[in-house]
Amino acid sequence: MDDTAKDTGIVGRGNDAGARLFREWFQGLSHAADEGRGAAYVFVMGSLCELLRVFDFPIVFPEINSLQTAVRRVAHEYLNEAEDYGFSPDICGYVKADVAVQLRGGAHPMGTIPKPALAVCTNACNTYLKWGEIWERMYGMPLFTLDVPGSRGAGLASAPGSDDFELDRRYVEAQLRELIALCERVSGVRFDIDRLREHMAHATAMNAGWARVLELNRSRPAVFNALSDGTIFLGVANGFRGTAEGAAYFRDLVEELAFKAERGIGTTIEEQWRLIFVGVPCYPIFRRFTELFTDWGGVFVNSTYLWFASGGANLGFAYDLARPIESLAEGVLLGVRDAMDSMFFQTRALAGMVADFAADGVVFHPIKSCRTVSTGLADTRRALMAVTDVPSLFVESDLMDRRVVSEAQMKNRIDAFFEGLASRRHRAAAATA
Amino acid sequence: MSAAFTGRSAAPVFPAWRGRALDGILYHCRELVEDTDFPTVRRWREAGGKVVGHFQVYFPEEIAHAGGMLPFKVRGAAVEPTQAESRFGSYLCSILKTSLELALGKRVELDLFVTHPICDAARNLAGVWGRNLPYPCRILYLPQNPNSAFAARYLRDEYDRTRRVCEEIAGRPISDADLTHSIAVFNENRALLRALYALKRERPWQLPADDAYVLTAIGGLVPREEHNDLLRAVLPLLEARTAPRHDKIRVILEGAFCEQPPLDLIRAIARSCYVVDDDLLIGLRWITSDVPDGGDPLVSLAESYIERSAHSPVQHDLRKPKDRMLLERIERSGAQAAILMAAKMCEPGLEELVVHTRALDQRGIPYFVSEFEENMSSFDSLEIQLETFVENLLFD
Amino acid sequence: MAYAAGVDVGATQTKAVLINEAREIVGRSLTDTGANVMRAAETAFAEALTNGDIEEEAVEFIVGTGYGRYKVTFGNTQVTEISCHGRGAVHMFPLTRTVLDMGGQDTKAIRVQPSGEIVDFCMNDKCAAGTGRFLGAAAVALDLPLAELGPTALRGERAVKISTTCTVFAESEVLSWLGIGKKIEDILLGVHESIGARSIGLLRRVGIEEQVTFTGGVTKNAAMVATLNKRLGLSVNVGDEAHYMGALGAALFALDRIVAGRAPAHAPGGAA
Amino acid sequence: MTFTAGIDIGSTYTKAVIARADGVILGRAMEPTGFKLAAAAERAFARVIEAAGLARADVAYVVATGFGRHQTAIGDVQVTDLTAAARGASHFFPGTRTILDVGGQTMKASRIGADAKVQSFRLNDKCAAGTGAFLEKTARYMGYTTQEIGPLVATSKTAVPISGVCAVFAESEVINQLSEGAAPADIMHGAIVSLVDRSMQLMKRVRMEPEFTLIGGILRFERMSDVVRGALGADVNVPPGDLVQFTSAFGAALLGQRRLRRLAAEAARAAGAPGAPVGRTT
Repeated sequence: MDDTAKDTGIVGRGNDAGARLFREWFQGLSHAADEGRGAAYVFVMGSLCELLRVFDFPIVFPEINSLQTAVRRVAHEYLNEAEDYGFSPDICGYVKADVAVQLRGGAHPMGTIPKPALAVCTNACNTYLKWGEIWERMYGMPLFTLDVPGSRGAGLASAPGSDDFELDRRYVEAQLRELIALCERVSGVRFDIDRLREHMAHATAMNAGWARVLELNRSRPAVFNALSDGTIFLGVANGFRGTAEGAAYFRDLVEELAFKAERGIGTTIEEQWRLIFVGVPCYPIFRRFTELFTDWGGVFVNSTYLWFASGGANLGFAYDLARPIESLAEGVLLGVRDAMDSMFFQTRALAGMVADFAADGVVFHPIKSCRTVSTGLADTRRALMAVTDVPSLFVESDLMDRRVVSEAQMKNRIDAFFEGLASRRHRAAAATA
Repeated sequence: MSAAFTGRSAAPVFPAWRGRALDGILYHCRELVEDTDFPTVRRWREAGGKVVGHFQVYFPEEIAHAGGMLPFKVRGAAVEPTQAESRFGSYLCSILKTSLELALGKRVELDLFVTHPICDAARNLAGVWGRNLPYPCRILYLPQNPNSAFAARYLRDEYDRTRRVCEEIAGRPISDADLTHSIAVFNENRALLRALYALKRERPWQLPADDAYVLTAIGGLVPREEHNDLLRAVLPLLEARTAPRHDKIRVILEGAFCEQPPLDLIRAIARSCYVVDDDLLIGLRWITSDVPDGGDPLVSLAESYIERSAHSPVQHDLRKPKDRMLLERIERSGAQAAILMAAKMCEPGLEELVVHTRALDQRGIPYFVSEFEENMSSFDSLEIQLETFVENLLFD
Repeated sequence: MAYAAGVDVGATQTKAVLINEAREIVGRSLTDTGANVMRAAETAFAEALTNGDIEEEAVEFIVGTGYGRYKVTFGNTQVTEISCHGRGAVHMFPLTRTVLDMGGQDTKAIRVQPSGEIVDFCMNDKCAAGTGRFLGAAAVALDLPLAELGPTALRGERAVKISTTCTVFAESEVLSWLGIGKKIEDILLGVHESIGARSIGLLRRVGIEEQVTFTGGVTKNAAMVATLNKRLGLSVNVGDEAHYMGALGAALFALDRIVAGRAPAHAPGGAA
Repeated sequence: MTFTAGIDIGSTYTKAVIARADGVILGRAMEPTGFKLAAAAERAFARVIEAAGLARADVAYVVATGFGRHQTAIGDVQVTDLTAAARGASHFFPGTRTILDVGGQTMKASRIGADAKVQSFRLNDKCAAGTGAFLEKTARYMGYTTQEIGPLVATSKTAVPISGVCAVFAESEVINQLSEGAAPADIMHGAIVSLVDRSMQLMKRVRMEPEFTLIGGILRFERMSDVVRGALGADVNVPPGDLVQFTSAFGAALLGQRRLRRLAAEAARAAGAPGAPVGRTT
């Protein structure tokens, strides 16, 4: 790195600012919990923060709380507590960690989590509904399900403006109006359409920023590691969606990454292999999991995780503030549908990603906890291998439960994958020499 | 046999039971339900008929039937998923793999496959199936927000999309008249199934759980008219059946809404308990009373799905809290205890166990919990649990 | 004349192989791993040298592999046993696309490209059921030598259904069948069928593509080969080097590095 | 005075007990089960009659239980060892609410009511990792017999972690620990700790409550109850001496006595005793 980059302190700013914003966010939640304020529990696939912030609800992402217990290596305590309560070892680890947080009155490694006044989920993941049912029984609070119809088959996403798209959009819009009435009742705050426009504007800016950040990683070497750094950017994209800080964070992040791209500044290691990640990171050994790849010079340049777990923000959709509710319905429908498509019908999209990012290999990481993401991966890989000859690795573990994360077995397979990449590169070099 | 079928001879695909005594009928039904080559579907195709495969739990079969096609209930099977295994990862339920195996292994040939957003695994099946089989594969998005005032309107449009796909496959239009006729056939079927379950509730010694299961399951394998003929013939024979009444406890079986327990397991349970109600193949009995006549048949079907339907772990409806629905099923059937089951690796099923066990603990209703898998062959651990459970209720 | 060496330190046995530049095996050895893994590797390497009558200095590159590969301190680098079994199997049988390795304590299923590159891999790492250990436990229960198991099982007609999956319970189940008068041949056939079923379960996870090569210590058991052939509906390749496949693969990788070392200097994609 | 017998045909040993109506044990007998279950039951039954100084005809009711309960002709009725153990344990310790039974090949945890009825239970029988066999295997890998486990573990200071995921994998773990210089006593102690951790998990699944009663062959290893006491942070009842292995057989005999009382009551009612309460209709 040349000196000017170091003085302006621009490189690495996104990671530091991200960590700071996160700490502030959890402090805010602890504050709300102390004051006994009821929060809105939302999910990354269709969080509707743009709308819920209009009613001043503190926003809680139970998925992010759960993954933090794994990153801080205490998830097993929470999982055991939920399994003693009656939950099976074979269900989603995120749900069980949250059950333990609720049983502990909100106690969490990063602070205190306020109780839910209401929960809003989409059908992007069916476990969201079962999860919401647990809070319904625990607190008697309302669970609102926003039903967002996905593509009825591979390549059958109806185009905006078509009759079928309009029928689905009108269904989503009708539900959003019912949600607004519910939020007014629960929060006691009157709906203010101008505040909605304000949050939607910030969300539009963030969507554009998020799309640009992903695009900038096409540069060689990649400017950020989609697995380790990408997960930090993703946390801010969800937690601060629809806020001024969120929009500003992504303006700065685009500036930093463009700066690095222009100067050929890469990630913390010397890039040998450009990899695509499909699945969810292995949070119980988060840092070590990334090292298993960077030890071989492997850098993740993009990931479907940054598509679906951002609720489709990668589309860079811009809201039409002249018709806020109709446009919000369209944006949520397109975003959540894209998130589902990037899990169920992803072969073409993956082949495109491999070409656009000049990837040397694809790593499939299905996880025990999440059937939404993992069920189709083995077959997607088979289909991808039929259309491209890009090498791929298939290694299973979990996003929460250390009992199914066998580092030794994973290292064995990851090493064998890189040994294959190296011998393939030798043969290619020998062929041209 | 009504005229709704085009290009298909009127010969029944499952004649074996006709004209036999009760035991003969039950024998042939059991043979068909356990036959993993699905001969009735093959006979239907050989006669020129088209087959619409629909995955568990509920599917508006009237729409496919109105197009002269056979709605075939895809509910897995006791087969080794030799080819399907490599299409899936490790931590998944068995019904997903064995269902795909039926198609990959050519045991069943479909013209259309439809799955539903009942759980995260099933939604992926349309993608996996579509990448492996040449015919169209669709997800029918049943509403996950049935409490919205707009839900019935939305579902009517979704059913219209399904009608359009079925018209393409059937190669002929599906009129409202065709739909109205099919609704009448299925209304009769549901009424006959309600009568079967009433007998199981009042005089369980005359209709053990495994016999009731077999008579119900035939519905997913044959044209619904043939199933009606079978039930109309067998119900009077069951009413007149003389069977000794044993000192057994009355139980409900909850948790077999999607992956089905092996028939031997249902038989083992029937040996020591009277199963007076259950959610086995609940999709065939999802609509609990007649779909009303008149008006737009698709609106009637959509409203019936939302307003006149049973419950399951995979439908979230604020009017059907899961603990209350279980307690109501126990009270309605006069059961003394519950057998709570969940298929291995079934997320919604395993989560429901927590709600159910805590609700029954509060009420002091005895229960026992067991996980099952459709390919289970040895039941010794389950037998120990079942005997212990029954002994502790019988021994004072 | 330069030589390359591969040392495969397995959970129960350690194998060493020396090859010449024509990729022919010129020296081999097999010893029990026992408690001291490092010493087992050194002994195996030394015995392979004497077996091939080759000077240690003539060996230009040594690759360690297997469960104890990091304990092969005298080696130049390590390669996973997955890559080695894949490479070795494709070298012995070039049309290999799927490899089933049944070792002392684990069973591995590997799918390979024609180049020997690994496509997919799966292993029973949670439980020792359906591995060579199951056969060992049955042998102890019937107090038969290991080599007798195969021939005895081949004489079986109606296999007894072995329900237990855990190796520890295998002994008591075998005895209880004996107790109610079942023939040893039928019991052993049942044991082989139970192991065959579980191993094929692993193979199906990676997808079975012909030709299938069977490697590892259990390949010497003719009944195991027959059971696999019957269930797979094809005949698996079994070479007399099957027990040394891992070590052979490692030696082939070692030879690559010797050849690459001599080629014009361009740094191949470096392993760490 | 009516006498009843309980026969517990276990996977390794068959135990028989004869009890009087007041719950006093008249005789006990134990035979290795071997692989002829019916014969083992016959031998144990004959020896316990002799030990009680009775004749076959004196025994009014016999209850068979355990792994082989259906393989023997002796026995008016069969009950599972969960049901039998509950009766035996709550007879020895009426405050019992949670029972942990670790046998040769299975581990069972059950929660019982004040009436000694089993309310919920969990079994772990597919894998040897949580059984007596796991300890025996671990001892055998280090060259010790089962009997030497007790004295060996007594010398241990700290337990060496043994994952206990699989009894067979335990061998390579033991070899690893030995090669890194761990003492056999500490390794054995580690195996017991890993087994106890597994039993804790099982007991939590049945929502355990005090008092805790430990039964089954595993109690032959004295250190076992101390480690469970430590893990639970609560006191543990263990039937005295070798009675710990007879709990299920004794419970079966007690069930026989209850059955005889009920049959007698029903007979009295049938003989027209007015006003006698009608048995609970099922």
